[in-house]
Amino acid sequence: MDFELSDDQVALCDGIRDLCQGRFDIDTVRGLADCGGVDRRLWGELADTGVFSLVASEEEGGVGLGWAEAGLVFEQLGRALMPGPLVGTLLAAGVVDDEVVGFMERPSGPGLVEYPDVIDALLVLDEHGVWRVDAAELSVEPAQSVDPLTPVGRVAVLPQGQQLQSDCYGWANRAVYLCSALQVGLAAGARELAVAYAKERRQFDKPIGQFQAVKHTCADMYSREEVARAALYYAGCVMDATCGPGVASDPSGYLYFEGSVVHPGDPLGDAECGELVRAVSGARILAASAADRNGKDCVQVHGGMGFTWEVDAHLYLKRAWALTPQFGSLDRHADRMADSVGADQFGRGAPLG
Amino acid sequence: MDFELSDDQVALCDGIRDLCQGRFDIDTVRGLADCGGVDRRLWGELADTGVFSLVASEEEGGVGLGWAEAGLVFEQLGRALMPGPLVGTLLAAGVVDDEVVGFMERPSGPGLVEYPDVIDALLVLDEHGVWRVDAAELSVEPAQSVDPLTPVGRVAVLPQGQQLQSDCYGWANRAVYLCSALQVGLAAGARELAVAYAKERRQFDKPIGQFQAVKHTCADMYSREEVARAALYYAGCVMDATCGPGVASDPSGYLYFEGSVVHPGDPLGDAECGELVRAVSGARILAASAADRNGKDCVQVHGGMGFTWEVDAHLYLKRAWALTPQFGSLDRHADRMADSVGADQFGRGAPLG
Amino acid sequence: MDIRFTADELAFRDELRSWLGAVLPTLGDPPERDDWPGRREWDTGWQQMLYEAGYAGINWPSEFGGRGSTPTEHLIFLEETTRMGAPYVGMNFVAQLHAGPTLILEATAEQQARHLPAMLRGDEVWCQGFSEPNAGSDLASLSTRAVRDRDHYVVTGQKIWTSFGHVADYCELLVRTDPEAPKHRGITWLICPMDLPGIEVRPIATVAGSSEFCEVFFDEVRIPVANRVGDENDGWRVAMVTFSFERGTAFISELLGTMNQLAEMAEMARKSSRNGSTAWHSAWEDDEIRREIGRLQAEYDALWALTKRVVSQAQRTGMPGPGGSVFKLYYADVKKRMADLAHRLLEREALVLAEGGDEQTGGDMAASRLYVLSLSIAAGTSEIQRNIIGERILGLPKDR
Amino acid sequence: MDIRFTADELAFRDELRSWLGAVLPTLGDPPERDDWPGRREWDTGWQQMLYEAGYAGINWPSEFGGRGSTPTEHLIFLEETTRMGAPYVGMNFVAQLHAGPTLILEATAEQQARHLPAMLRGDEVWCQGFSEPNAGSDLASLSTRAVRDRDHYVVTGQKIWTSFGHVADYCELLVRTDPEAPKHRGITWLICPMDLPGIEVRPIATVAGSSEFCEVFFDEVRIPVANRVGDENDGWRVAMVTFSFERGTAFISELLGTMNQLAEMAEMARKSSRNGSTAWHSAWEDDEIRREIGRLQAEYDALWALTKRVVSQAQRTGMPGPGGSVFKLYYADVKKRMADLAHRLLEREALVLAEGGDEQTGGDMAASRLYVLSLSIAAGTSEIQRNIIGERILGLPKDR
Repeated sequence: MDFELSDDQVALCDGIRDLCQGRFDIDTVRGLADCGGVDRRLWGELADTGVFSLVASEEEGGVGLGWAEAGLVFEQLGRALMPGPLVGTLLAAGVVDDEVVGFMERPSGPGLVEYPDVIDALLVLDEHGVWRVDAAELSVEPAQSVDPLTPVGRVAVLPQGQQLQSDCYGWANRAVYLCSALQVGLAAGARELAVAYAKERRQFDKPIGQFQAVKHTCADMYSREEVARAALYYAGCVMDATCGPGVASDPSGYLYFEGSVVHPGDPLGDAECGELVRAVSGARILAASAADRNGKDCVQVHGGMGFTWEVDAHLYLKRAWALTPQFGSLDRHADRMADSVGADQFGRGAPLG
Repeated sequence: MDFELSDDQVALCDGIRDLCQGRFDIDTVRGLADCGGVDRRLWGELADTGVFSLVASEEEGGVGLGWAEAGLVFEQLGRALMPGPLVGTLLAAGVVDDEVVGFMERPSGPGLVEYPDVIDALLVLDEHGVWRVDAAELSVEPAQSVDPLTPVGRVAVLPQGQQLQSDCYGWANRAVYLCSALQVGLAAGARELAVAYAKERRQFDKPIGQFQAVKHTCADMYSREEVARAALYYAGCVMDATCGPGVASDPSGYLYFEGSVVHPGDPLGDAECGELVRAVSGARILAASAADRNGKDCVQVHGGMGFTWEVDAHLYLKRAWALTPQFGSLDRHADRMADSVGADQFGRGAPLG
Repeated sequence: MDIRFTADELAFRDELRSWLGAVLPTLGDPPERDDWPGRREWDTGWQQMLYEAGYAGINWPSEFGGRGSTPTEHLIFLEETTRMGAPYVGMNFVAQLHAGPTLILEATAEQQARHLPAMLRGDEVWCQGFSEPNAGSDLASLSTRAVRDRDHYVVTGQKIWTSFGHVADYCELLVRTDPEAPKHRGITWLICPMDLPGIEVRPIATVAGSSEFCEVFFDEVRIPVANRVGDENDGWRVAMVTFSFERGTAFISELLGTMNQLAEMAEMARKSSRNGSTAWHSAWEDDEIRREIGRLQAEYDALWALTKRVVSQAQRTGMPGPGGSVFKLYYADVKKRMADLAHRLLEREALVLAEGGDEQTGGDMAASRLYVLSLSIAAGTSEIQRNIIGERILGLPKDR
Repeated sequence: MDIRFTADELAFRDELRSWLGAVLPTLGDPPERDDWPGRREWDTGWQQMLYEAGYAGINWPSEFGGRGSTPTEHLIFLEETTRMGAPYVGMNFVAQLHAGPTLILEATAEQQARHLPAMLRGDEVWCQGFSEPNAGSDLASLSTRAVRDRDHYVVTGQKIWTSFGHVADYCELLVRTDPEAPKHRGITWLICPMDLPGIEVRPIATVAGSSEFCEVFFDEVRIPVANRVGDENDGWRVAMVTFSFERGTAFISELLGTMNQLAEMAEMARKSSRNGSTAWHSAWEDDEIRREIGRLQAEYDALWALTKRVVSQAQRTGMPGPGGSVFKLYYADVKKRMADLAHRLLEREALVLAEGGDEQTGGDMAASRLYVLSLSIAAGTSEIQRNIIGERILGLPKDR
């Protein structure tokens, strides 16, 4: 066991962080609100670094790294408040040729499409698999998003599209995992912003971070972030052990579709299979909660300034809110976790002992 | 409207507080653990002050005061950690002649009887009314209570007893109300103890109450207590307006029995009737939560000393726990509150406008 | 202890109800959120109607043109106007509830005669110039300088969080007149006309994208000494004196609006359907959602009872009880829980802000989730409220 | 980043498992909670068995008789012993995890030779004399005096929270040797035999009615200077040096025991029945209860992952990552939620303490609700943990 980042992984994180700081500073990111969330040239630069082709195999034109690495990269993207349909574009790499790809669950009625003005294609997940809808086929009504960096539009009826895959569970798990990674990054970014302000802002002739009310809030933010990060990295490792590059089958198991069960005939056995679901749902719950609560605490630590558009605190919180209801509500994930609880569930007391 | 204590009510509170300080100081109260929770002589003194006959009419040998006053008195008794079957003994005044009277819901199977060694009679509530079981009829197995001042015993089968009343809703409401009053008192007592310690205990050359971590905990304790107290007093007023002394009928409404509905034919109308249930269930939820959380915070503010038997902090918390599961779980009360929510529920936006 | 209204109170209520019933239908549609001239007309028009009907200055003494009502009547007024959907006090807030009461207690007869009747009629909109970028929780450290130049103060500095600063006629302005004195001792309270040269007002965009708050910049603004209320360097006391007008009524409209939102949310939950663990069902059948609605109702009922206690204490003693800080602290927490619940109920729909929805008084639950963030910040953060409760009510030692 | 065990680690695990499988069935029943001689025999007997099988001092260097295992092997050891229900470290705790490591790093060869082998064999039970009634969170303000009298220190004062003080052979004792020095500079670390004249031990009853904690009173107790570990007045550093033995393993048994409790609670919920809003059903069908179980599992899984991260960091760098304070702070909160849930599930039955139930490692959920109160207090309160995280990890300024 070595559950610490490898040197390559550290270098990968540093590289993405430097990229974000250099090319996607906060002013650039905020500016993307004016072009539907994606600027083609910048998006191309991002794609060129390999962030979307990270997991696709080298034969598919990808980098052939693992899900753990994808999580690390998406954590950094979340921390940098990077907008755009990141999850869909990564999952679509090697599957479709489009450059900017949305991904969503098929709604039972009218639905909300994110980044409607900039996507080339929309992948849609339902219990029969994954479908590609050409963006030109979408008839989108404008709507005002709570998050300026997650523009949305309404579609009355989502076209059926063209079927790409019949597997849905694996796609759902991976999307949940990547959303969690973005949210761990959001939790971290919000915490960093709050701590920096707590050191700099003075009231009553002291930095406000000297007051326990603020200091302890920051400590709680850090704790949530670290615990969620551990859950995320764990999920990444489990994904790589069960369905990463080089692992033959895709035993992603059941996640949130009705009546679905653990994938039969999985070479790793039901235990690891259920464990993947549990790891991913667990990471989801903690990451969403950390991003939401750290976003709120970041606003609160900033006091009145936290309630202004100018300070970035609200952007972390709004992005957290935009991500949370995607790919199964937190209530559904809690239900799935509950189903996994039991002394004999995995034949042992703790996962992947 | 004058929702502030009257001079008589203030005098009543002061009188009970003085009585508790004089005759039921904490050493005396702790000593009652050795005699099953009730010392007959002291109990007699308590009864002589009229705390149990407060609401019974003067014809019944009572004092003829209202439920608001009963709440104030029970709040003081809770604050003083007074043990004994207080709720049953008050409700039984004028109905049975026994001096020490337990009161409980009829369990569906084996049950726990409180103060088994000292009660004369046990009143039992079920959907058919209220029944008197003579203590001599009870076959009690000893059990170790978490609260030294709430001794319990197990009964395999509770005798049917003799029917006293066919009304159950009114009795249940009143018991819930009185438990809430005791818990508001517990919340207050725990807060007072914590604040006193925070002023006196020094670490890092300061009273610990100067640290925001402790100060803000105390502030939250006070807030919970005040909000719960407001809910309690409100419930007392609603009870007096709808089923207090001099109010002809007893429109106590439904509380937690299946299929029960608002008492028909009530002269005050369904609105006030539902309102009583809502006021009582609301007070119950807030009082139980304030007592539990203030008890825990009181332990925490005391640090290591809070974890000792010697410091009284645990006694507030344990008493809160003993009272909470009585007469409908908090989940049931929350359900009842939920049922009452709706713009047209009372024909107006807010209760008793 | 009686929560029932007296016969007089019921009579006041019934008269008010029938007046509201008659005039509210004549009002037409309220203006859009960002239509500032329209909002000014709407808010001050309502103030004028109140004035003509005798409800203006409900808590002002009658010798200053107010109605001189009791705290309970004030509560009834707020309850009935909210319940019946009357316009909110809006941009009359500072004049009615802060600057007006201050002038009543501290101003000269001349100052009173000039401003109080105009405030009551809705002819003057006031704003507040107290907070500064570096003086928020620590308000007394404010640094906007006023230098005496014969019969004028020359004011230079910056204020922030000035609601409606861009439409106001006057500002109640706190300035530092003695930088050498201890921080509470060198402050002066001035009436500042907002059309003086050297004043620049810039709206602040909030997280909700609205702009009712402003920054106000003062560059050598010359304010006549005759506009000073109270003595020079006694402005801190003057600013605080308004609290004696406080009777626990500050959050009544807000709370009742919130209770209505909860009722709407319950309706929505009853009608909605969710993909539960075993089948689709209404959100109401979800034990967690339904009970949280019930628990929130318990909290709001209790806060409403607390309000009535504080108002009753104000009625008895002339001063509200200590419930004010408790209310604000507790309410911010509970309302955040409600906003979270709304998001949970709305699921992905929570991403969309309703067109023209009002984030404060219902109608737009998604926007409300942004608005609630301000509840633990504005008018004294929750951290400051906890200090106040800990120190002033519980007697714990100060740490600053 | 790989959470899978290596072949060597799996081999270690399998060997341990087969040894545990062989010896655990031979152990018989554990003693009652208050049977102190029985508990000493049980705990030290288990230590002796570990010693004979080569598992004693698992994290001690081999030159001092330890096994010199890696942090991951230590984790595996704790995981397997907990899972298979082996005895807990119990009263060997101080010798194995605190005093022993301190002697290894700071003691003379003579002191080491006298105590370390005995500790490993289970022949010596140690206790800790650090906290005092007025030195809890502020430990460095301790005031138990030691006055030098030729080749002895004469010690007078009082210690508290000394676990197993009434059965221990030795105490690692912090005393003040220089009352004039700054508080961290006048402290000395002594080996104190517990049978010296002038020592009085009084058990402290906890809220659970148990008595593993003691107060220890010192009345002119003469401790040989030869028992001093490290230099005079350098005891604070000596006491802190043990932290370099810390590898993030402190809560592994506790956490795994808790996960088992949660699984039992889930079983109980599945089998129970409750009077719900519309009908009797199992508590498992209650959305709120079921999901809270699921959420708790998510938290515990994450804490287990965090533990593995901290252990891996310790393995890489020799020092655990900053996760230790985070774990303790977070775990205390989550476990309290679980205790509340247990009470909710048990309803009135939560009033009854099970006969002989063990409040720490499951079996008695009612008693567990008392035990969890100590999690945010013992070994550094949650308030102190938040200070540590805020100041040492996040770099916020100190307030003391």
